[in-house]
Amino acid sequence: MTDWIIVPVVLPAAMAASIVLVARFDLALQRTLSLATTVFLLGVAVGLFLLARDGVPRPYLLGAWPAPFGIVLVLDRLSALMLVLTQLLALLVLLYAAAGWDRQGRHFHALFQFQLMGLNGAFLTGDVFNLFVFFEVLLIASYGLFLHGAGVRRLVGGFKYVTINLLASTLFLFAVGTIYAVTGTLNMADLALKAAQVGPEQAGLLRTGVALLLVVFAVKAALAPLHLWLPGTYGVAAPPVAALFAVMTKVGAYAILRVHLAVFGGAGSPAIGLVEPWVVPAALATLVLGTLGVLGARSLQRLAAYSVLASMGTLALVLAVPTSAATAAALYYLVHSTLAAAGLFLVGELVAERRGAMRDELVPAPPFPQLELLAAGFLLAALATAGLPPLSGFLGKIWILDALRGRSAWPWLWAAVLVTSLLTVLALARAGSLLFWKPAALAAPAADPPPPRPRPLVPLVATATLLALPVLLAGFAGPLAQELEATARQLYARQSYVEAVLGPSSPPAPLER
Amino acid sequence: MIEVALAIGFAAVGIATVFCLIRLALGPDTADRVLALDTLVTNAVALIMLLGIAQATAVHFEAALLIAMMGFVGTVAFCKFVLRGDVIE
Amino acid sequence: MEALVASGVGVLTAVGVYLCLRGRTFPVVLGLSFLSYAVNVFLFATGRLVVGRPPIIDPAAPGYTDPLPQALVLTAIVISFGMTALVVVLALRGFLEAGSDHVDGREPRDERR
Amino acid sequence: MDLAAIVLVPLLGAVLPPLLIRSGRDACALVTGAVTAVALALLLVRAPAVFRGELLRESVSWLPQAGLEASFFLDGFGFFFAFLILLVGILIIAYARFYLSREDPLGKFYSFLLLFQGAMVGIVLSDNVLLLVVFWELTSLSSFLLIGYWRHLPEAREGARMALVVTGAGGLALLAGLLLLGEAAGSRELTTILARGEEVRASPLYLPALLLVLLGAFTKSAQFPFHFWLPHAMAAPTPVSAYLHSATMVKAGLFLLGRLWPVLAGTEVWFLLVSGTGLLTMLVAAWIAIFKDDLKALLAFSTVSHLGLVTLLLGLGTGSAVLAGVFHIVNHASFKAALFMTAGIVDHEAGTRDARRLGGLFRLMPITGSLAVLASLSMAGVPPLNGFLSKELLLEETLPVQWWSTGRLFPLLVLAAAACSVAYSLRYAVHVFLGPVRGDYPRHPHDPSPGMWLPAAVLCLPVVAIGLFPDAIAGPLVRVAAEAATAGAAPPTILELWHGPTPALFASLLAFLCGLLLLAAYAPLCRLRERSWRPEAKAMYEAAVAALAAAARRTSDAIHDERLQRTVAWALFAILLVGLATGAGAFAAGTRPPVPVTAPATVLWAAGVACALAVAVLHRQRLLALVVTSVVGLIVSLTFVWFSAPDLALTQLSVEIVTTVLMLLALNYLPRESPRESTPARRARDLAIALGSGLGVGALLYAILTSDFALPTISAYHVAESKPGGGGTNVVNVILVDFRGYDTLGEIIVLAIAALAIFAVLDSTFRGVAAERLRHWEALPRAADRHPMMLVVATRVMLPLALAVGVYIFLRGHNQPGGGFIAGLVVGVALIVQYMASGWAWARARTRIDYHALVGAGVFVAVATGIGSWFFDRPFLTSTYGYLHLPLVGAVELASAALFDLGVFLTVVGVVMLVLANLARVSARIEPRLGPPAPMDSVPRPEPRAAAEAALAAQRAEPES
Amino acid sequence: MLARLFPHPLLSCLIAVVWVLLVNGPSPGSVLMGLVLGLILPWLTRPFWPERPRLRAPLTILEYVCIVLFDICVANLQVAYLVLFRRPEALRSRFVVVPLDTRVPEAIVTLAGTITMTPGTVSCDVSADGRALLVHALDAADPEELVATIKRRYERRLLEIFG
Amino acid sequence: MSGALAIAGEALVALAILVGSFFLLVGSFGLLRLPTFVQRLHAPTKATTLGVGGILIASMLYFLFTTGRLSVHELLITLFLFLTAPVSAYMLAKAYLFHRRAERELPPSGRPVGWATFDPAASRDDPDEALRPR
Ligand code: NA
Ligand code: NA
Repeated sequence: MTDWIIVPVVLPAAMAASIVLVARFDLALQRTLSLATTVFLLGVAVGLFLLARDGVPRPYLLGAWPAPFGIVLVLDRLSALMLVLTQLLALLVLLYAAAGWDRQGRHFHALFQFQLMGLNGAFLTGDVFNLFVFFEVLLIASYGLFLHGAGVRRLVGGFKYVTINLLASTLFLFAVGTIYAVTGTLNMADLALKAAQVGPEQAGLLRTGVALLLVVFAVKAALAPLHLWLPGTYGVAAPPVAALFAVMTKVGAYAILRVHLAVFGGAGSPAIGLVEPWVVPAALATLVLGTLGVLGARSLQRLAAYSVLASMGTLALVLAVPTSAATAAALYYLVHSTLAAAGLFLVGELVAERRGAMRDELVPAPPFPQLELLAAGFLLAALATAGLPPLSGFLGKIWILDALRGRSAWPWLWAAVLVTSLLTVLALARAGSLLFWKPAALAAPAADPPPPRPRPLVPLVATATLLALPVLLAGFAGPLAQELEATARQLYARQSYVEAVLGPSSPPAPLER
Repeated sequence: MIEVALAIGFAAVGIATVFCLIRLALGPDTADRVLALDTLVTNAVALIMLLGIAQATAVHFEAALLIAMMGFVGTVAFCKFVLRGDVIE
Repeated sequence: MEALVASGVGVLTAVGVYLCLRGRTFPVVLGLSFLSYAVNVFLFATGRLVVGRPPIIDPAAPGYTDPLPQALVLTAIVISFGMTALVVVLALRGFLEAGSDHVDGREPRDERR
Repeated sequence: MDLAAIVLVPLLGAVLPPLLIRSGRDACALVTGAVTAVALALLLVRAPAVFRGELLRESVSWLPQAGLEASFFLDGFGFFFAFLILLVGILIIAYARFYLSREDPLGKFYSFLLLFQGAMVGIVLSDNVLLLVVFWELTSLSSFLLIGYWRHLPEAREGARMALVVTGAGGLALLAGLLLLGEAAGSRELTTILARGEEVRASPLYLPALLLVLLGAFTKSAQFPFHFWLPHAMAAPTPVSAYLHSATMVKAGLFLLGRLWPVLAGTEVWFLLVSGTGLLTMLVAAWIAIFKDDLKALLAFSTVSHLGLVTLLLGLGTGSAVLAGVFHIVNHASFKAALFMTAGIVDHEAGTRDARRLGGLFRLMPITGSLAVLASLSMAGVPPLNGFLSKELLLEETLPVQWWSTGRLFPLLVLAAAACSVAYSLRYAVHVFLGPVRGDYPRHPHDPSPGMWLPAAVLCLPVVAIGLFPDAIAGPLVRVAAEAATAGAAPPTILELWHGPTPALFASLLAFLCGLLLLAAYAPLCRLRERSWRPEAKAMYEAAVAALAAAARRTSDAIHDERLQRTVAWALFAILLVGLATGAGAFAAGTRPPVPVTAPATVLWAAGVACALAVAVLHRQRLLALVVTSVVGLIVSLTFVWFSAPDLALTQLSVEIVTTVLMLLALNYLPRESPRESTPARRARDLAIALGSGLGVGALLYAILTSDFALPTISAYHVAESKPGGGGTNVVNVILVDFRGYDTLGEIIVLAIAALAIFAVLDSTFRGVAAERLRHWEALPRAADRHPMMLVVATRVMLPLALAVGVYIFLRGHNQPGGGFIAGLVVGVALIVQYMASGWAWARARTRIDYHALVGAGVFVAVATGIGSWFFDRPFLTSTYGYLHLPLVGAVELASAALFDLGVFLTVVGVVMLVLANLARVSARIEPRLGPPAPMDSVPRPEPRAAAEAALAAQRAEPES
Repeated sequence: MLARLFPHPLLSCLIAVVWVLLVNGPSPGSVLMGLVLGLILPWLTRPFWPERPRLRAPLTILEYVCIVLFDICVANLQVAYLVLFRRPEALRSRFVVVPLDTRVPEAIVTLAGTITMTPGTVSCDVSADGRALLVHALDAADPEELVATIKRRYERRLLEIFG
Repeated sequence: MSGALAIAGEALVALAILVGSFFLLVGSFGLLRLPTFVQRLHAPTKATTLGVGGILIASMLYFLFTTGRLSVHELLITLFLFLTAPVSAYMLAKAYLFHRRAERELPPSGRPVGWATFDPAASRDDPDEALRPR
C-alpha cells in the first residue's frame, strides 16, 4: 500500500512525458490522458488520505536507502490533505481548461501534469533539499502555465515572476546550505532531531539559515513586502491557470508549517519562536494591502488576485501561531481560501468571455447571456471570498478569530480581520452590482451582432462544482474540523514523526513542547 | 625539483593570467577581449594539468579535456556574433 | 583560502544583486547568472574547503571531501541552467512583444530613475 | 430538529419559487405562502409550551472548534418575533403577488424573500451567538438582494450596497462583540450567557463587548447616526420596504437589544448609550420625516423614529419599559406595514408617491384612504388605536427619567419627538388623502384589486382591535415576550386603553396639539428648513466610499505598480533585514584549521573579483559584459577543480558554454547597450543593498568555512556505501543517480519543463506583434559569409570525436568524474556547433531525431527505470548492479543506475537542442532561405570547363619554383 | 565487407585511437570498444559530413605531421625571440596571399590550420571562391618566400594526401 | 627505479614544466605587448602549442615515472587543441577584419572575387555565380 505514496509524483511525470512523446500533435488525446490521469490521481489522493487517517506517518524510502541518507517521502495527514486539495482543484480547473483554453498555447497538458507532479512532490517530501527541487519543478511548470497563451502582458509579467522566484530559489539554496553546514543532514526528521543538539556556538548560524528559509517561503506565500509579484502574476495569467495558482501560495504556507513549525519548532531548537514575530506583522500588512487592492481593482481578475493576497494575509496571521488549535484553524482557512479564490477566478472568466470587449473590466457593459446564472455564481464566490455566512469563509474567519484570541495584540488582529472583511464586502458589492446590475447604454448598435458562440457546458459545471465546495466545507465543517485538528496534532507530534521516519532506535530527544 | 618547477609553472600561469586580464581590460576591440578570453581558456588547461601534477592525480583530466574540446565554442560564438549577429543561422 | 572563497562569493553576490536591480532585462539575466555562481560556490563550500581529496573512492586516498554538497550543487547548476534559459528567452520574447527591453515592458517616461 | 425546521423550511423553501415560476405566478405565490405557513404552523405548535413559560432548546454540532453550534432555543421573546416575522411574511407574500408587475421576476423575488424570512427567524431562534451572527449577516445579504431587486434603478443599486455595507459592518462588529461576550460569559450559548449577567457586567470585556454589540444593533436598526441607509433602502419594491424596513429586519437590532437585555442592561453606560441614541434617533428622524415628500421616505424616517422609540425604551433598563417596547413593536409592525402597503397602492395607482402631487385621494380610492387614515392616526397616537397605547406607555416610562442633572430635558425631548410624530402622521393622511381631488395625477387612481388592499386591511384589524382590547389580544403575547426578554423582570402589567387622567395622558394630548400646530405651520417650517443646514447622509456616505475606493486604488496602484526593480529591492531588503536581525550575532570565525593560501589561487581570486566588478561597472555594454562574465564562469569552474570537485567543474564548464551561446542568440535581438538611466540616488541605494547582501553572504560563508560541522554529516554513509551499495566509486555520481536519484529526476524534469515552456513561448513569436517586429528587423552590417569553411570542416571532424568523448564521459561517470548530464551537454554542444557552423536549416535537416521526443523519452526512461524496481517489490528508484564477464573485455558493470543516467543523458541532449534550435529558428523565420541551405560558404566549386582549362594552362606556363 | 563496414577507415581508426587515449591505454576491451565506436559514430555522423574525402598516401600523412611538429617547435623559438626582444614597431608584419591549388575543403582547412598553428603566421580569411588564403605574418622580410614555403612544404603534401 | 633515473625523470618533468611555462608566459606577454590585434593574434598559438604541450608532456612523464604506466590521454588534449585553436584564430581574425578593416586595406585576393568576409559571393548559393566576372 505504501507504494502508492510515490504515485502522485511519478504518475503525472510519466504521463507528461508520454504526452510529449506520443500525443503532442493530438490535443484530444492529450485531454483524455490528462483528465484520466487527474481523475485517477484524485482517487489515489483520497485513498492516501484515508490511509493517513490512522495517524501514523508513513515514510517511503526512495531507492530503499535508509533515512536520513537517501531521500524519503512522508505521508501524513497534512500531506494527504494537501494532496486531496490539489487534485480536487486540479481536476476542476482541468475540466474548465480542456474546453478550449488548452488550445491557446503549446504543451498545456504536459505542463499541467508536471505542475501537479511538482505540487505533489513538494507536499510529500521529507527532505529539505528535495523540497527545493520540487519547488523548482512546480515553479518552472507554473512559469510555463503562466505564459500559456503568451501576449505582451504575460511575457513581461513572466519575466518578473521568474526573476523574483529565481531570487527566492537562490535564497533557498543559501538557506539549505547553511542548515546543512551546521547539521550535516537534509532529512526533515533528522533535522528535527539534530536541531536540538546543535551547540550554542553554531546555534546562531542555524537560526540564520532557518530564518532565511522563512523568507523564501514568505515569497511563495506572498507575504508583504514580498508579495509584490503576485498581482501582476495572478491578475495576468490565463484564468484557469490563475485558478490553479490559488494553491501555489499555499505551498509557501505548507512549507512554513512543515519546516518552521514542525521540524524546527521543537524544544531545544535554536530556531524556535522565529515565525510569529516575523510573520504576524507581514501578514497584517499583506491583509491590508490585499484588501486595498480588492477595493481598488479595475478588473475582476485583478480583484481575485488581490483577494488571494488578502486571504494569504488572513491565513498567515493564524499560521504563525504555533499551537495545534491555531494550525487546525489555519488549515481550514487554507482549504477554503484556495477553493474560493479559484472559484472567483473561474467565475470572472465566465463573465469576461461573455462581456465581449469589456472583458472583466469593472465598467458598465451591456447585459450579457446567462447573466442570472453567473450572477448567482458570482454571489457564491463573493460570499466565500468576503467571508460572509453561511459559507466556509465565515466559519474559517470566526475560527481564526477564536484562535488569535489571547495572542499578543489580538484586538488589533481582530480589528484588522473584521475591518478588511467589511472592505471586501464593500468591494465585492460594488463589483457585483456593476457587473450584473448596472446595464450600460448599448453602444451604437452593432451592424452585425456577432453570431452567438456555442457556450460549452463543461466550464460552467466545473465552476459550479468549485463554487459548491465552500458550501460543503461549511456544511460538513464539524467532521472536517475534527480531521484538521487531528492533522494539526499530528504535525506537532514530532517524536512520532521522527520515529516513523528514522525508526524507533533514534534516541529519545525532548522534542515535544 | 619538480616542486620548484611547479612553483615556477604556477607563477607563470598566474602572471599569464594577469597579462590576459590586462588585455581584457584594455581591449580595445571586442576581438581583443575575446582573444584574451581564449588565451585564458588555454591557460586554464595548463593550470589544471599543473594542478594534476602537483596533486599527483589524473582526476582533473576530464576537465582539461573538456576545456580543450569545447573552449573554442565560446570564442566562435562570440566571433560569429560580431560577424553576423546570428550565432546560428 | 577560506577568506578568499568567502569574499569571492560575497563579491559575486553583491554584483549579482546590483545587476538584478538594474532596469533592463539583460543585466538582470546577467545578475541572475552571478547569483547562481555565488550560490553554487556557497553551497559547494558548505562541505568546507578541501584540496586534493576528490570524492572518488580509491583505496590509496587519504580521505575524501564531503561529496553531498557537490551533488546538491550539480542539481542546483542544472536547475539554474534551465531557469536561465527560460529567463533569457523571456527577455527576448518580452522585448519582441513590447518593443522595450525595460524590465517593466515599457520605457520609463521622462522620470529618470 | 423541530426548532431548526422553523428556520430551515423557509431557507430550503427558497429554491422552490424559481422552479415553480414556470407554473404561473399564482402557483408560485401560493407555494411561497405555504412554505411560510408551514413554518408558522411549526412555530405555533410550540406556542402552548412557550406560554407555559418553557424554554425549548436543541442543538446540532457544527464547528465546535470555533464555538459554533447549530443550536436553537425558543422562549417567549423569540416566539414573539418569529410569530411577527412569519405572520407579516404571509401578508407580504400575498401583497407582492399583486404589487409586482409581469415584467418583474417573481420567482426570484419570492426566493429572496424566503431566504430573508428564514434568516430572520434564524436570528430570533438562535441559541449560539455565532449562529446568530450567521443569520444576522444572511439578513443583510438577502436584504441587499431584495433592495437591489430592481437593478435597473441606480438608487436601488446604491441603496442596496449602502444597506449591505452599513449593516454588514454592524454584523462584523456584532461578531466581535458577541465573541467577547461569549468570552466574558464563558459560553457561546445564549441560554447560558443570559444566566451570567452579573459576571459579564463585572468583566473587563463588558465595555468593548457592549460597544461592539450596540454598533451591530444600531446599524441594523438604523439608529442615529447610522440611520441614513434605511430611507435609501426604500428604492426596493414596496413589499420589501413593508416587510424588511418596518416589520422585521430593522427590528433585528431591537431584538438583539432585548435579547441581551438581561446581560447588558442595567448599567449607566447602557442607559446613556442606548436610551440616548434612541432618543436622538427618535427626534431627528421624526423631524426629518415631516418634510419628506416621498411617501415611502416619510414612512422610512418615521420608522427610524419609531425604532428610536423602542431603543429608548430598552435603554431605560426597567422591565416595564421593555414591556412597553415589546408592545410598541407589535403596534408599529401592524400600522407601519399597513401604511407601507397603502403607500405602495398610491404609488401603483396614482403613478407617484410625491406628496406634493397628491391630495384628495380619499374620494377616488375610499378603501385605501380609510385604511391609510386609520393607520396614520394610530401612528399619530390617536385613541383608541394601538399607537395611542404604546405612546402612553412610552410617556409613562420616560416622564420620570432624569438625564444627569438636566431636569426635565429628557421627557421634553421625548415630547418633542412625539409632536413631530403626530405631525408627519397627520401629514400623510391630510396631504395625500384629504383635500380636494386634483386633476393632474400621473395616472387615474382608483382602489386596486382586493389582493392588494386586503393585506393592508388585515393589518389594520389589530390596529383597531388592540387599541380597543389590548390585553385580550396582545397582552399574553407581549407579556410572555417581555418576561422572557427581561428574564422575569417585567411586571405583569395589564394593558389597558384607559388609565385615567395620568400625566402621560396630558403629555400625549400636548404632543398631539403641538403636532397639529406643526402641521398648520407646515409652509413656514418648510422654508425654515430649506434655509437650515441639512447634512445629506447619503451623499456623504457615497463620497466617503468613493474617496475610500479611490484612495485604495491610488495606494494599491502605487504600491503594486509591478515595477520589478522595486519588487526586487523590497525582497532583498526583507532578506537583509531578516538575515541581519537573526544572524548578526552568529557571524564569528570558527576554529577550523584554514587551508593555506597560494599565490595562483590569489591571482585567480583577484581575477574573478576584478571581472565580477568589471561586469557591474560595464554591464551596459552587453557583449563586453558577456565576455567578461565568461571569465568569471571559467574561474568558478577552476575553483571547483581546485577544491576537489571535478564533476562540478565539468558541469559548470559545459553549462557555461551552452549558456553563452544562448545569451548570444538572445542578445542578437536585444539592444546591444543599456541606456544610462539610473539616478545617482537609485544607484546608491542599489549599491547599498548589493554591498549589504555581499557582506552578509561573505560573512555567513566565512563563519561556515571556519567552523566544523556541529554534528557528523550523513555523507559519511554515502562515502562508505558508494561502492558496496551503489556500485560506483564516484561518490558524487552515485549520490546523483542513486542515493538522491529522486532529486535528479526532479532536476531533469525541471529541464524538460523549461524546454517545453521555452518552445511554447517561442512558438508564439511567429504571430502578432513580435512577428511584425521581426519582419521589419533591421540587421546591423554583417560579414558576407554565413558558414565559414574553416569552421564547417573543423566541426565536422570534431563531431564523431566529441561523440566518442560523450560516450566516454557517460560510461565512466559512475566511477570517475562524468555522468549522463555532462555527457548530454557534451553531445549537445557538439550538435549545436554543427548548427553554428552549417546553419539551422542544414543541420536540422540532418538531425533525424525530434527533440521533443528526445526530451519525453529521456524523462520516460528515467521514470521507467525508477518504476522498474516495483517489479522486484522494491521502492521507486531502487538500484541494482552486477558484473557481466565478457571475453577479451573483462568484467563490465551493468547498473540500473546507468539506465537512469541514460534518461538524464537523453533529456539533457533533447533540452539543449530543443532550446537552442528553437531560439535559432527565430532568425530562420526572419530570413527565409532562398534555395537549398548551403553547408559552407566560400568553398571551391567545380569550375566551368573553360575556366578550369585556362587555370591549368596558366599553371603550366609558370616555371616550377 | 570490411570496406562496407568501415567506409572511412581512417576516421574509424582515429576514433578508435581517441577511445584508447581516452581510457588511457590500450587493452583488449578498450580497443574493441574503440572499434565498435569507430563503426557506429562515423555512420551516425555521416549526414553531417556528406562528402568525406578519401585520404591517400598514409606515409605522407606521417611525414606531414612530423614536419609540422618540427616547424612548430622551431617557429615557437623564433617567435618567442621576436616577442621578447624585438621592438614591436620593428616587426615587418604584413598580410600575404597564398593562392591555392587544392580544391578540397578539408585540405584547405588543414593547410590553414597548419599555418595558424605554426607560430608567426595566422590564416585570417579565404577568398570568396575558396581559392586563396589570406595569411598574416608576424615578421616576414620576404613575403614571396613565405608563400612559396607554405606551398612547397605544406600544400604540396596536402595535394598528395587529399588527391 | 633507481635513484639516478628518478632524478633524471624528475629533471625531465621539471624541464618540460619550465619549457611549457615559458611559452605560456611568452604567449600571454605577446598578447599584452604587441601593438595591433593581428599581431596579438599570434601570441596564443605559442601558449596552445608549446606552452600547454610542454606541460602535457610533463604530466605524461610524471605519471610514467611515478606510476610506471604511460599516461597517454594527455595527447588527446593536444589533439583537440590543434583541432580547435586554428578555428578560434580564424574566426577572431575575421571578426577583427570585418570590424576594423576595410577590404581595400587588405591585399587583393588575386581571384575574380574578394575575401570571404567581405564579398557577398562567399555566401551565394549558386556555385557558378561566384566565378562570373563582376
Ligand atoms: Na557524475
Ligand atoms: Na600561427
